[in-house]
Amino acid sequence: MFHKLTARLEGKPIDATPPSNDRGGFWRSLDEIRDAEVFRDYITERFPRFAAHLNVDRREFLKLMSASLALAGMGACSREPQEEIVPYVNASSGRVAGEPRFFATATTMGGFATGVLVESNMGRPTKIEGNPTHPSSLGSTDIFAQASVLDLWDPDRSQVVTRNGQIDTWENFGATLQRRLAALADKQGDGLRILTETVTSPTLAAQIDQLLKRYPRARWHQYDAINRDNIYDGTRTAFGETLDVRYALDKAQIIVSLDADFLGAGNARVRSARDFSHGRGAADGETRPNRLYAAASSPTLTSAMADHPLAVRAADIETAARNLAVALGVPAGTPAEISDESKTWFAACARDLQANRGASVVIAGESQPPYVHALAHLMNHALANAGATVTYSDPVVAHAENQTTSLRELCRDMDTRGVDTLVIIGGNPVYSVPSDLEFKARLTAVPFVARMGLYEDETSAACHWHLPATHFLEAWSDARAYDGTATITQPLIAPLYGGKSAHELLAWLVAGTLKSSYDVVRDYWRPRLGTDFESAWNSALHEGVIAGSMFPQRAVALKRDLSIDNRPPPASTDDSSLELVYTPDPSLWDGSNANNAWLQELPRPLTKLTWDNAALISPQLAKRLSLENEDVIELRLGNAMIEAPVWITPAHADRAVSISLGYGRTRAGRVGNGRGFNAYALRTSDAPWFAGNLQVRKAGRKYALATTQHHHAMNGREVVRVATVDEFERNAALRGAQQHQATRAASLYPPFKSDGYAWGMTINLSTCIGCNACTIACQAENNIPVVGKTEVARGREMHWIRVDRYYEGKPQAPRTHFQPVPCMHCERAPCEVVCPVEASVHDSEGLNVQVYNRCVGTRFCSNNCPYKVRRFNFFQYADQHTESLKAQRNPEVTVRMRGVMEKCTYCIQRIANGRIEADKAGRRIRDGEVITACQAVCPTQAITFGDLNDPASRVKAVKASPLNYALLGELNTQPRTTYLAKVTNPNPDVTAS
Amino acid sequence: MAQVFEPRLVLWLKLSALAVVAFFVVVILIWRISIAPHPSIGSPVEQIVPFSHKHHVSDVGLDCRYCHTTVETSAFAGMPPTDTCMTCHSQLFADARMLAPVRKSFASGQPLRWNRVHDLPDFVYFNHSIHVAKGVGCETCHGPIDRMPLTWRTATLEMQWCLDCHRAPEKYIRPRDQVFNLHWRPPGSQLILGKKLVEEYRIHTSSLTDCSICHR
Amino acid sequence: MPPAISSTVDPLDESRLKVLKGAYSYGSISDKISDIVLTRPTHWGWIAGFAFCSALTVLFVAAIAYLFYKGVGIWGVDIPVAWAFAITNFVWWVGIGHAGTFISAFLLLLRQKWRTSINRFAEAMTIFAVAMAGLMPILHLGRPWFFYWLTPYPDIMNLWPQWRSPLVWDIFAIGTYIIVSILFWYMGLIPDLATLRDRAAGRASQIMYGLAALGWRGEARQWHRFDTAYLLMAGLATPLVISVHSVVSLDFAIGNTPGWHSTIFPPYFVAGALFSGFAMALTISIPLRAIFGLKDFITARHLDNIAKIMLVCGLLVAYSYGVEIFMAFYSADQFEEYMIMNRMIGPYAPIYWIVILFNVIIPQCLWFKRVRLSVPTLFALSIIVNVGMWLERFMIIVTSLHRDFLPSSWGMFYPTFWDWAILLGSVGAFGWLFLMFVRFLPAISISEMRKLAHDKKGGDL
Amino acid sequence: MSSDPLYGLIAEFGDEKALVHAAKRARADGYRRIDAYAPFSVDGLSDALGFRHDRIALTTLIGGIAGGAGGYFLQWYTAVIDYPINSGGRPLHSWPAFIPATFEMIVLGAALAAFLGMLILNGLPQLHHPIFNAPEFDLASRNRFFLCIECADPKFERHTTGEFLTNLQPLKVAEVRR
Repeated sequence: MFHKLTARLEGKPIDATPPSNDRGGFWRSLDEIRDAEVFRDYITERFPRFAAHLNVDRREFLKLMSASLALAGMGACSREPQEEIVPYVNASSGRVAGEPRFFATATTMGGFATGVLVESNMGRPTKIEGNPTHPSSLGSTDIFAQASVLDLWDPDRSQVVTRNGQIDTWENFGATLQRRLAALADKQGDGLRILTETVTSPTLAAQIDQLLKRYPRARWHQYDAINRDNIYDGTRTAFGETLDVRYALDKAQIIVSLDADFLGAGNARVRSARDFSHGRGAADGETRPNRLYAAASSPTLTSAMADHPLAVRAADIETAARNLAVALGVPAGTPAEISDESKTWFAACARDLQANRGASVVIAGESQPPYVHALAHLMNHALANAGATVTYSDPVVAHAENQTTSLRELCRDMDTRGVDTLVIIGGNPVYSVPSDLEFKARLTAVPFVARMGLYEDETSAACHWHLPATHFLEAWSDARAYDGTATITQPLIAPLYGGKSAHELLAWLVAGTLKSSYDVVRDYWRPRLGTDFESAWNSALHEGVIAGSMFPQRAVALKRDLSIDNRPPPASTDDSSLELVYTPDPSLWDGSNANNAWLQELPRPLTKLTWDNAALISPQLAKRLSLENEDVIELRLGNAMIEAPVWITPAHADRAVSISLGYGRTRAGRVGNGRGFNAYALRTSDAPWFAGNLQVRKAGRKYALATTQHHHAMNGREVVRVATVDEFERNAALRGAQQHQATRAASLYPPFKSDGYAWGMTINLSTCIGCNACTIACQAENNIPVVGKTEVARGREMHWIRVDRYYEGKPQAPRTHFQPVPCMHCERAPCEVVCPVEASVHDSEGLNVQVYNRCVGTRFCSNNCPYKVRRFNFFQYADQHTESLKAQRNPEVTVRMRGVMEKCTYCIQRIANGRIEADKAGRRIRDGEVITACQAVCPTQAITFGDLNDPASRVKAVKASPLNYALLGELNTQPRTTYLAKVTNPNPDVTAS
Repeated sequence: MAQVFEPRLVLWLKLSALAVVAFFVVVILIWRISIAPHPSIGSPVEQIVPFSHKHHVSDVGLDCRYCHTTVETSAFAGMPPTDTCMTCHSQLFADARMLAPVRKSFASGQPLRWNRVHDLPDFVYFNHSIHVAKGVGCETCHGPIDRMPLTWRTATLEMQWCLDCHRAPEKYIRPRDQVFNLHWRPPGSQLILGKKLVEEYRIHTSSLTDCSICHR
Repeated sequence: MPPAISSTVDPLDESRLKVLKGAYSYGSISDKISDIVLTRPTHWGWIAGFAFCSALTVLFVAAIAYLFYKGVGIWGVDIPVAWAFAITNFVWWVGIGHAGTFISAFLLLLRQKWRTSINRFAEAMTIFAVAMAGLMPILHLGRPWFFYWLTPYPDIMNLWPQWRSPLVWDIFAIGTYIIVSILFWYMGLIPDLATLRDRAAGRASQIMYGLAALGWRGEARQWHRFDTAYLLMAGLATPLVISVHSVVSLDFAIGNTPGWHSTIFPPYFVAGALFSGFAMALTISIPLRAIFGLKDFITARHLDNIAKIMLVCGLLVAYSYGVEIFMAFYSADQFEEYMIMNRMIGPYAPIYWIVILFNVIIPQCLWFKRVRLSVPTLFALSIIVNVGMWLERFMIIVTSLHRDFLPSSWGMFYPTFWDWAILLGSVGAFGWLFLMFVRFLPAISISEMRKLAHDKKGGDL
Repeated sequence: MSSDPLYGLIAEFGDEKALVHAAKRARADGYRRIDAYAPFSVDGLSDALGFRHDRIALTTLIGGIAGGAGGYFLQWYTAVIDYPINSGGRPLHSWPAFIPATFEMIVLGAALAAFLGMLILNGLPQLHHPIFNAPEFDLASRNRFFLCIECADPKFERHTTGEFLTNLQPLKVAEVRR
């Protein structure tokens, strides 16, 4: 495989690296770049079907109401046009035609890597899976990784070099840069500044170091709008050195989160979710689940999973932390008073922590000030958790300095004319830098600003040069995971739009010569991979990780002169004033995903909003200010003001308004432009995460928001079954019995015998964290179209697996439940009986199949589906015009036409391939051989899928659990998809009081 | 009172009625023919190079798999890359006019573009490898390919055509080692042999007519 | 000559309650009815109505064209409310159709003389209503051009309809219903067409009517076979009409949606069908008798009888409403209970209460003879019931669907312009067809009226 | 048609009683090829002509049976034999679900049989008929009643038959030419 792989990657035209003898190769002529010869050949060779329309088509991406004539849909009886077959020219690529292949690489967010395996269909990257050998993936991924493949094919990506907005060429840029570098060389690079995002790439860091060596007076700044400043400052406060902190959640029995969303955000999201769910486990109901206390201002995935959520203002978390610390005997001065409710919470929390020394953990959130982090470290030391559940290592980020400070300095120097050449690589500072730094205005003062980016965005507009960057699937690079483990990220396709990678640009800056990123990365690792470089390199590519590159644990000691108890308690913000909290957007993050339609349309885990952000407030506050959903309010902070619609959010801290970053983009692309409201306009560098004294005024307008769930209570229906551990242990048997008679109820009809396979699925509600990864993985796997805001607002979203979110209890402090709902594949499927044309029928393996080409669209099946999992193509939703988007699609799945019903198929294409392979080998499909997309992606492995006729299958074992129950089983639909009741582990003391 | 309908008028009416009926019959026939899924059965498909299976299989004696390399492993039988052609044609007929496109492709790296002979709708998923593995001969679907100077289709590829075999595979399947033999004839009764092979190759006839076997 | 039509008379004057007023000879009856078609100049009322209906028909056609071009997405339908206006219209129109068959077939079996003068146009009403109904399920398909896949025919896919689906039953029920209705209607027309043939002045119309009359001679044996066949057809049409709306009701009762899954639906729907059907019969006959001066043929007696039947059907419908509520709570099924409560106080509550007002409360005034004999009141009432019954179907379909089992997937339905266009358009098309009918075919059965006159000579009616 | 230009003699009456009376007389007198024409179905007229059994009912019965049997067979064959498909776990032969369509097919078959039976047995359509040559016959569909004795009748004799008809006091007697 290795030599095939490398051969494939070196042989033109897939090769992302021009041959080094080709001198002029780097600065290709404009024309070459424009109609990307390489790409054209490549496409023509690999997927002829769309070779015909290569002038990449700019028709509107979300143009859903296709203008195709109604009768154009007559697939069944209109004659197919003459189609072509186009073979390879040479077979050296070693690819088996028609068979997908997987390549290991890594996606990065905030600089940190998540290892992935990318599925390539005839050379087209179409789907991303987790890499089991990668520490921060363990085979799972998150929504961002899943969606990143869509960015690759985004027709809005920048495709040409521009100078002051005019199309220009790489040569001209090269020449210009030459001149400047010459000038810079004389003054040792004084005035040369590099601004990048957070960098963990060893190669890139090394390149920049070389640059700084060559130009000693140049400077390198890193900035991410959502960064780890507080974490690093926290360790500096506590230990006097910059450290990365790792949490072994699987070893922790008691987990306390101080506004930390380790499940939904942070540099180890996926891994933390996996570890947390291990502690949650409880598929059997034997092992006692861990207990999670989570204090949060704006509800997060983590606080939603908490046995004891506590909604407090971000500013009050410090007080809370102090109280907790004091209760644990950590000298934290005399904390301010807190509410009685909080008191009991902290008392119980402290008792639990004390009782679980060494098996508990206190985690402070990235948005909390260093002081809170320091407190957390102290508590973890006091509880002997340090070294057990909490470990430390050198910072994974290269030059982990305070990014905000660094940025301030850059701005200061801009004012003092200290900057004359600024190279911005990635990021989007003009959009995302705190408003008080007025980055855009300052930028104009800089004589020469070159910017390399994936999109021609707000920043590009303010720069002299824009250089198209490569997508991570287009170029060689490397990156480190949260624990320092390094991955070589290899390209799967030549740059679609003639982009260059940061490595190539820096190679040029350093040496002034062409060097392909492939060579750059190899040259960096050659001395570092031991004697037998090639095999080490190949195994690194194959495994997706570089063996032994993980950062070792560091023994750390608290600063001796550490004095936190004499720190004055924070000025107790008076109760009348409101607090504004900035949160990363669950889908758009810092805004870099704004043009990704999958993420835009993905319902936010808690609000279930799509296509917009909103000002989230608690029900109590809404009542006091007499606000309703969709009321537009003015948020005024100092003299900055933005407007945003209100969305009432249970479990939100009272007297606080939270709004997510990442919206209000103006140059994101056709998908992201002008959506939502830009919270950066209020954000300031000294209060990057929350600010007091927010003024709110009703604007007297309404702004329509598109949500996918209008009702949040279960109306006393047994939809999500929940029990505390104790309750469960009391009547486990009973529950088991109940549900068995529910699913196996008597029926008038003789059962259909299925001696072959009998596919079934279970979903564990105890471990489902509601992250939506399944939804978007399914979207990527099954060519599910995006319908746009108006259609979502009309209740026409297309997701095959949705995650229902229910609230239970008091609106201000409710319990939150998530329930993923795919097709139940009922054995007595109500949808099938009413279909007049046999489009919805059962197959002999118990699948409820939907035959698109037979469907006439009566929609009777949807009416008759109690679970409402069926989705209808009210219009021609699947984009028939944008060629690059066609290239993204999964060739194994039919692209649905207008007027047909569709729904979850249990990834029947994967089953079919598994069946065929097994049949050819003359054996049965092995358990775990067929993995559905949702199952594969799930960070907590809440989904189990397999053959119920296989006595040894995992799914059969799980279904034997007393927790197993059928949703709406009383309807005797006999679903193949069942749920494991949710088991929570609240502290009896708290629940009692 | 005068007759409203004189005999002549009646006759005329009857004739015109006939004419109307005839007209509609003709129109419907024309319509059916025009939308018939595959009017091109039996008529060779125009190709950039007049490739003759007859020559390469019957005369030269190439095995199907020499060019269609992935037929046993993949859904797609595989089309020979240009260099497969050139292995011979760099020597044989090295400068025949009709091979010009092949040489051009080899030189320029531009692939040859063949017109599809067998084209299934996009919502049908056919897998060569499993059919080969279960003893469906090339000839069974592709006809006497070794006697085709230019290639044409011999099967309608309509759903009922697929079902014909999926409902009763014993009518068609042959021993695995005879799959690529274009002249194989059952030694005795096909049905008896077929039934035996269905057993032997574990062909689950019960599930062969599931919609999900071909549609996804 | 017929006597002058006097409208100002004491409503309780018994003479107005005759089935056939005034002294008519076979000749005068024949002339009076056939002249409407053959010689009488077009009435301004007809022209006005025709212009109006034509406009609506154009809208209908436009709406359908746009629908085929864009897709059903132009309507307000969504998930969970995947059915709305189209199916509501369907059920409504089928229901309206029922009165015609009921009058012409069932009353014939009961030897009800008063049916004679209204059965012809009632049958026409049936045919046109069912035609509108038949269109709706096709329009509401996602891929309407494949509607024929619901019918059994040998195709290259070797596939057949899925016989357990009520929609397939619909195809057979509606198909049979429209065919039988047309046959029944046409059969009755044959002798009248002969009359028109023989009385037509122009050659063209002679030939047209002559062709349609199939050379009917009115020979005794022909009459004998005609009578037998007509009676048998009536015998067949009566159970048919019951079955049709029962099948329509099964479209819902077979489903498991709370509010649909109910055994009372067949009789409930049939009653509702007759209710709206007779209402429509009134809506049509009242202007008809005024415009074409047929008050001697369609007398207060007819209106009175129709009103009485409406009253009975209305009571049956009211009973069904009651049973629905009772069963919901008696079943102790939380979904059923919620469904009823949701209808009464949920987002669509106003519709529920309008339905109760229009279909249950207001029709109670039909107990009073004075109301039954006041033509304007009857007309207004018929309109109210028509609207009420349309809303009832909307209520059953939409308020059941929009909140079914899982609260997470509850939703709302809001009609769009195109929903309304299809509804009003179908009303226009229906009116258009009906106006064409009264213009070119005898709206009252001439031969049966002659028979009526003959019977009248025997004894008073 | 025979060479005889004469089809028969026709007598016109003013009301149905006279016609029925005349028909009885004619039949009593031994005439067999008699046709009586009326603008509506006159009770007893066909009896008077000795016509009792039309076979419409039988036809209808057969049509109904054929429709029903055919309908059920079609459903059973397609669902159980031709392409058995598991739909919602219901048995392939779901007879209760087959009943509605079967019933509709019964009605359809019967109705078609009744209608077509009526037409065919009545010899319709028959656009041209000698009787239409009779003077004032257009009134047969309005308010006049006709009795026609065809010359095909064995007992027909131009003179006596004419007298016989005149004796029935018709409004008038006339010849019907072919």
